[in-house]
Amino acid sequence: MDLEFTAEEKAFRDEVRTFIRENLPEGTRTRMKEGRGTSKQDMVDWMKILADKGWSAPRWPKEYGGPGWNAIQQYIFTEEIQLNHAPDPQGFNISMVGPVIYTFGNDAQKKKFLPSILDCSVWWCQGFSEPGAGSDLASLKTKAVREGDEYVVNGQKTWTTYAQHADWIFCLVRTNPDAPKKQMGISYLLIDMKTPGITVRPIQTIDGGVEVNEVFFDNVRVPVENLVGEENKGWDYAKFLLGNERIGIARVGASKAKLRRVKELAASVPQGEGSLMDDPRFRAKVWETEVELKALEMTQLRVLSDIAIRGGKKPHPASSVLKLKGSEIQQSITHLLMDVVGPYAIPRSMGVEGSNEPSVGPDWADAIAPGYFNYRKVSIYGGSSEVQKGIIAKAILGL
Amino acid sequence: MDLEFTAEEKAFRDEVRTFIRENLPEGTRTRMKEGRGTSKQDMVDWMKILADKGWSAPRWPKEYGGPGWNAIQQYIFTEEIQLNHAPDPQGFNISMVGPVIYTFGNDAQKKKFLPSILDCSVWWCQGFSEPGAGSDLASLKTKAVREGDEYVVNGQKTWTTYAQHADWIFCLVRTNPDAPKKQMGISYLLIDMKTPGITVRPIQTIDGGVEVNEVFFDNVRVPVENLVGEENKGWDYAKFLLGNERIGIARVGASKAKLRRVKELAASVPQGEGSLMDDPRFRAKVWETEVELKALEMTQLRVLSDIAIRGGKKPHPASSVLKLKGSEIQQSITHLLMDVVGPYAIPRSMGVEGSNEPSVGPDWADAIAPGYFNYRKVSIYGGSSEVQKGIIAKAILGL
Amino acid sequence: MDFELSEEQQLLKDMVGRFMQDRYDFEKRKKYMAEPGGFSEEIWAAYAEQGLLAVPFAEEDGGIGGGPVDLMIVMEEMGKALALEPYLSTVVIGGSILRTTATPAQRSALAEEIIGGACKLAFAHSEPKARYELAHVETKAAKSGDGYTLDGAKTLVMYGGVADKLIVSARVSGATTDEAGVGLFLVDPKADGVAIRDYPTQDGLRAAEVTLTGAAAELLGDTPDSMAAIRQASDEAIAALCAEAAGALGKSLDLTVQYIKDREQFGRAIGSFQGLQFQASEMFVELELARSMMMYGAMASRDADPVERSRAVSAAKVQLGRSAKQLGEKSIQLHGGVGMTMEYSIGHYFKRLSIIDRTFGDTDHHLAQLDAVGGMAA
Amino acid sequence: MDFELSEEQQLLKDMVGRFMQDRYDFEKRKKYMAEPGGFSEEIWAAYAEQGLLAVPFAEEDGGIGGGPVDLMIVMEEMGKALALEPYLSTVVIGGSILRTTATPAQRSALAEEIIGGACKLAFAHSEPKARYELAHVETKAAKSGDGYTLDGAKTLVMYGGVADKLIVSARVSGATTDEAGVGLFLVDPKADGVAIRDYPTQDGLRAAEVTLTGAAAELLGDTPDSMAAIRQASDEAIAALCAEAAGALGKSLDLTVQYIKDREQFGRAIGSFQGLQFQASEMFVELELARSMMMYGAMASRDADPVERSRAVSAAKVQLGRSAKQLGEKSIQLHGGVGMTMEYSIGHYFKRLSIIDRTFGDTDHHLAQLDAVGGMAA
Repeated sequence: MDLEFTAEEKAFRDEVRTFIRENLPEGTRTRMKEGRGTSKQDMVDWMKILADKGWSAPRWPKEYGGPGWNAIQQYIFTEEIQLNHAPDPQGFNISMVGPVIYTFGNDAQKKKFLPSILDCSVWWCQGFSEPGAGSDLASLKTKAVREGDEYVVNGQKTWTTYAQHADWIFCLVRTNPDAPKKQMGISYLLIDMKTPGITVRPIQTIDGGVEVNEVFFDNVRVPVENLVGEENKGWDYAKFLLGNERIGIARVGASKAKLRRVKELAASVPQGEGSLMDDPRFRAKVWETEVELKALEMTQLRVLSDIAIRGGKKPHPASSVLKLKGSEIQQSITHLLMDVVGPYAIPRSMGVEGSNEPSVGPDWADAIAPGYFNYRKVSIYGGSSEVQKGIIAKAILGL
Repeated sequence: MDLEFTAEEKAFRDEVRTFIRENLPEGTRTRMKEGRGTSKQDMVDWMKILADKGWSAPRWPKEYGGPGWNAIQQYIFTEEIQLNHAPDPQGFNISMVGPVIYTFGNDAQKKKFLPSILDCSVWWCQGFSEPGAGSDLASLKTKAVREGDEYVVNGQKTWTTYAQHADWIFCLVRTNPDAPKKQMGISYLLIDMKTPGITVRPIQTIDGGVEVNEVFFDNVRVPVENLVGEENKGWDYAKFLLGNERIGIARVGASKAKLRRVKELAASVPQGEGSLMDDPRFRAKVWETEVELKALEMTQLRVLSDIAIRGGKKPHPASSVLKLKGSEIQQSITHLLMDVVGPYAIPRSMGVEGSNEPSVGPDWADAIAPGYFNYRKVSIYGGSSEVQKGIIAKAILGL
Repeated sequence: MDFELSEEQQLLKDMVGRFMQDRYDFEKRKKYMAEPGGFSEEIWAAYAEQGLLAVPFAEEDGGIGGGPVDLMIVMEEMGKALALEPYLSTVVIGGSILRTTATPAQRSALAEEIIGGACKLAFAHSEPKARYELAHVETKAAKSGDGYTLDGAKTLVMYGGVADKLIVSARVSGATTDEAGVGLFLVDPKADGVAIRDYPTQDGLRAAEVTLTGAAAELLGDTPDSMAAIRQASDEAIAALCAEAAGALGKSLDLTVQYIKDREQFGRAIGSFQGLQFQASEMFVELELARSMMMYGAMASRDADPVERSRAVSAAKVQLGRSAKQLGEKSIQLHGGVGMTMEYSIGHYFKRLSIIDRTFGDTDHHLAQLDAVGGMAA
Repeated sequence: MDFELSEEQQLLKDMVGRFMQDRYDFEKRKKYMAEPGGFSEEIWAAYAEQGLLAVPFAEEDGGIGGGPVDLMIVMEEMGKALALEPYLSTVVIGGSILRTTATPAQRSALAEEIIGGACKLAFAHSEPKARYELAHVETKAAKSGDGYTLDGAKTLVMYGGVADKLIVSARVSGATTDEAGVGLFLVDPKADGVAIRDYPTQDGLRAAEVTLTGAAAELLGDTPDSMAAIRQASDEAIAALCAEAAGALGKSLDLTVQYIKDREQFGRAIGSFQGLQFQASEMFVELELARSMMMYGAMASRDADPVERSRAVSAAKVQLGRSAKQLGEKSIQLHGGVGMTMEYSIGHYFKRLSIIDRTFGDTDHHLAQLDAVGGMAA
């Protein structure tokens, strides 16, 4: 057992850190640090920078344009990205559709899609969730009926993150409504968002922004060559994806960066004779969160070490903790930030259309409350905390 | 709406307070204050003192020897008892069997039992729970078969508090095993503990003491005149009992007294240059608990006010909060005491047989850890917190 | 000891409840929010008609002489509907300051206007560096002829952009956080030297930054020494906010319970899962504790002893803050994705609750206030 | 970065695990507890035979040169069985102090005796007024011929009543809480001037009060200036206690899960109720976080930088304290009534966990330690 990274791993970390610091555009860095989110352009620019370096897809094998890193390198990269306020590589392209195409797609699909996925010159979004399905993803109703060389797609997707930015969407659609189990009869289709019959309706979220959308399909005609793998096997491909994201889900690096910011900002907020950081009760809350975050980090490293050695074939039991506890910690930190900002949580200037007035209160203040509201989602999306607890109870504890 | 008690109520409170302070034996007071529990003799002596005053059964009507107090007077009495470190009147006699006998018993039973119940010259215990039943009380298996003028009782009870002190036991027994529902076919029997065939086995609890016992019945012959009310109607009488104890269950007065003690002791524990009470983080924990306790007290008063005005026919929804939150607060306070006592939680001198050595650490220290262990029970016994949450979900929220 | 509403109070509660139900559903509220001032002038006029604007004012001033419990009743019902109007600043805070500070002449003149719906007030007290410290007043008042002129900056003035009159605190003497030397002044928002920047708040209400540059002002009362009145007004405002929060919490629980009853997943109502039931039960516990402390805070908010009054009000604010966090966060969680959207009402409740927690001192601030007076001293 | 056990470590773990399983079930443990010293001399001899007493000692002294991870492995397995023997004081603390403080001659002589099972040590350091402050040493050491004599009182000396040798801290100079001037001494518990009061502890272990009145003592090492060594030993002890706690937590979860699988109520296993499943899942989360911090604490417990070492060890103790409270309290709750009895093993785990939390500093103390060094400085 050894907590230290090897000399090579440290050198790699320094290389990544230096690259990020030297290449991440300053505007993007500031927006990330202040929790303001990034524009489409921020992401596309950053993906281009990473892709030029060959780093836009940290987990991809070399043959498809990835850097061919091992698990520890992937981890170090992710950690440095988050610690240095850089955006994670565009997830729908890099973590979701790319791996499905290079694993289950045919050569034509690989050739056609992978390059523009890698540098994000084509932006992908995910069409899995449907209204009313919630955690029961497999109950999806969007239909694709084969007519000659085309599928005709009808139905509705929801919670589609950044559909408003997307050029293409990867969808789960029902191709066999009579299959004996609902998980069967689902196919995995790639659809050009410019195809006639697709409508995107933005959903405003409680933070005041628009991250998610409804996507409607009204007789949308999709060439059969856009089917990935076999018809009716789409659920397997989706499941492969769902298991694909375990380590990053804890978002330890991002939480570290944010906790650092809590301390920095608290030291700038006057209270009594000194600052909020002089308040021992406030500090105790910060230290408690830091200890929990360290415990989460160590848990993440245990899982990583297991993957590095055993290849992650069988998920480490502790990996089920990562999402659940990671969400909790991320949310606690947004609440700590609310405690820091105090009354200046109240004004809403960020995201108010047409407003170019200065922020009420300190510059950084206007992103705090939206951040607190927005982060309620982390225990809901991607397998809610209730779903995670159910998985632990059943799959690990055998209850 | 008015928070203040009326002048008469205040005068009553002063009368009760003065009486307790002048009449509670000092040894009993100290043992109660230090959380050491009381001996049988402590309780019997105190019940005699209360009975002589006519106050041993605060909720009983005058005709059966109670003081005939209204709901507010009952509440004030209970609060003062707890605030002044006096034992609550012996519950099995006063809150449990007595009301059942005067409500459902016949005249002979009333005449025979009530006087010695009132002054605790006969000590009663409760035979309801059975091994394996847990929250499912009605699944009890102890059988009573009628043979002539006697019932022959066979079976086992458990969690019988102070069975080792008891002269009599009131029991739920199954008299009709073929009843269509398990709640039917249960009878309510009064049994002399000296009857041949009864064995008491003490159960040591994790605090090191013995509060509870198993009671075994092996062909125990009970005269039919000891049946209360009708055969097979015992469940109704038991249910009447269970609803009989709502206000006191929150134990606000006892928690107030204990929180006061937390502050007093913390001020006596040196830390750094001053005492533990100089630690702002510790103080914040105390204030948070005080606020919660105040909220519980106000909830209790809301329920009391409702009972005082509407007679408590329909339970006030907030009453379901009292047990659940009351348990939580009692337990938090025992944990605060653990924080106060620190390393002197470790030695075990209390309850070690034959030990008359002085306590290791401060005098008061040896009762703290046992108190923390012992109070785990308050969220288990008398309707566990899980049962309480289920009741709220179903009966109040309609889920 | 009595926690029952009087007959009049029960009538008031029924009346306000019915009014809000009829006139203030979620869809209507969206429209009111889009009006120029960020609330409904029509509803304000209706409040006046229903007598709601008269609640705390003395009968001799044309009011109905209601006490803090009456205001609690109104605020709780308004909390259930997430009412937008400047009732807190005009009626609760305005009512308190008129009672404690104004001269009889000022009081009866202003009360008449307020009660009739013609005058909305804003309380311009907080300053940019004050955080939650009430005595932090840098704005200066200087005598000028019969009146005063004011110089300084006020922040987070609720509905400062729509008020007909501002009540402004300013210092005639003493250092920035001294108790003595702070007066309360009436300022016409349209007067020279008054600059107002109006903006929306996170919960869909409105606030304003107010800058005063030699602005003409009329002293309220006879002496510019009103910190005690400001503390009293703040305590009444907190008690009222607690009631508003309790109303919003009650509605949040109702919405959540209804949602999990209706919503099906894996072929059954998700409310039939025990794991969710337990969470709903925990929400209920938080709600009842919050309601209890709402009553406690209201009953204590006019206590003659300022230490006991503030102690009780701080305790109420701590409990409401705690309940708002626990219940509010669970209400979103149990709604799942739809709880994250502006299209469902639950998120609006959650946001209002989060902002109430930051208004007139957050939970940590009020714990510190309790600490300063030795806790609940129970 | 590597969280895997080496092959030798895996063998050690399997060996200790098997040994404890064979020789240390709940019924046997009760018998060991009833033996005169409160533990099993036979088991102690078997530890010696298995080489467990040799783990941290250098090969040149007859040990096996194990590091903190090896001790972690042993302590975790002992925690699963709630082992009673004075392994912590003799092997972990003794091993640390011999390494850091003893002269080579003292080290090899004592190591040999310890490894062979002939010498059990107790660490007589805490004093009645010290609470958790390590530098609070009032006991005085005075030079006397070749050796020293000690005067003072030590409290809560784990297994002080059965130790063959006491390691006693005493001050040769300086004020009560000075870092400088504290030496470590070997004292024969049977020597004149040593009074020992032996007593049971809440978790079924043993401790003692030790009073020294002109008791003869041998200085460990060459200079009586060992606060750094005491801090090092304390950090190693804490890391080992964290491992013991993690073992006890793991077993507590196993017992609880098994109990709710087996226990039926209302006609079904109570473990099939989602409300209980969620609680069990939360226990699992606490366990995994605890295990992670156990490893972190162990790996850092020999860090050369004392500030970084203590920071990590305090963080581990905070996490273990938190997990012990959360998981421990739930384990009793889910067992219901039987969890309250001495007849079921779960209560014994809960008590041991509660006492570990109070040993070498409780959660609040270690949060304060973190505060003193500016948190985790992440």
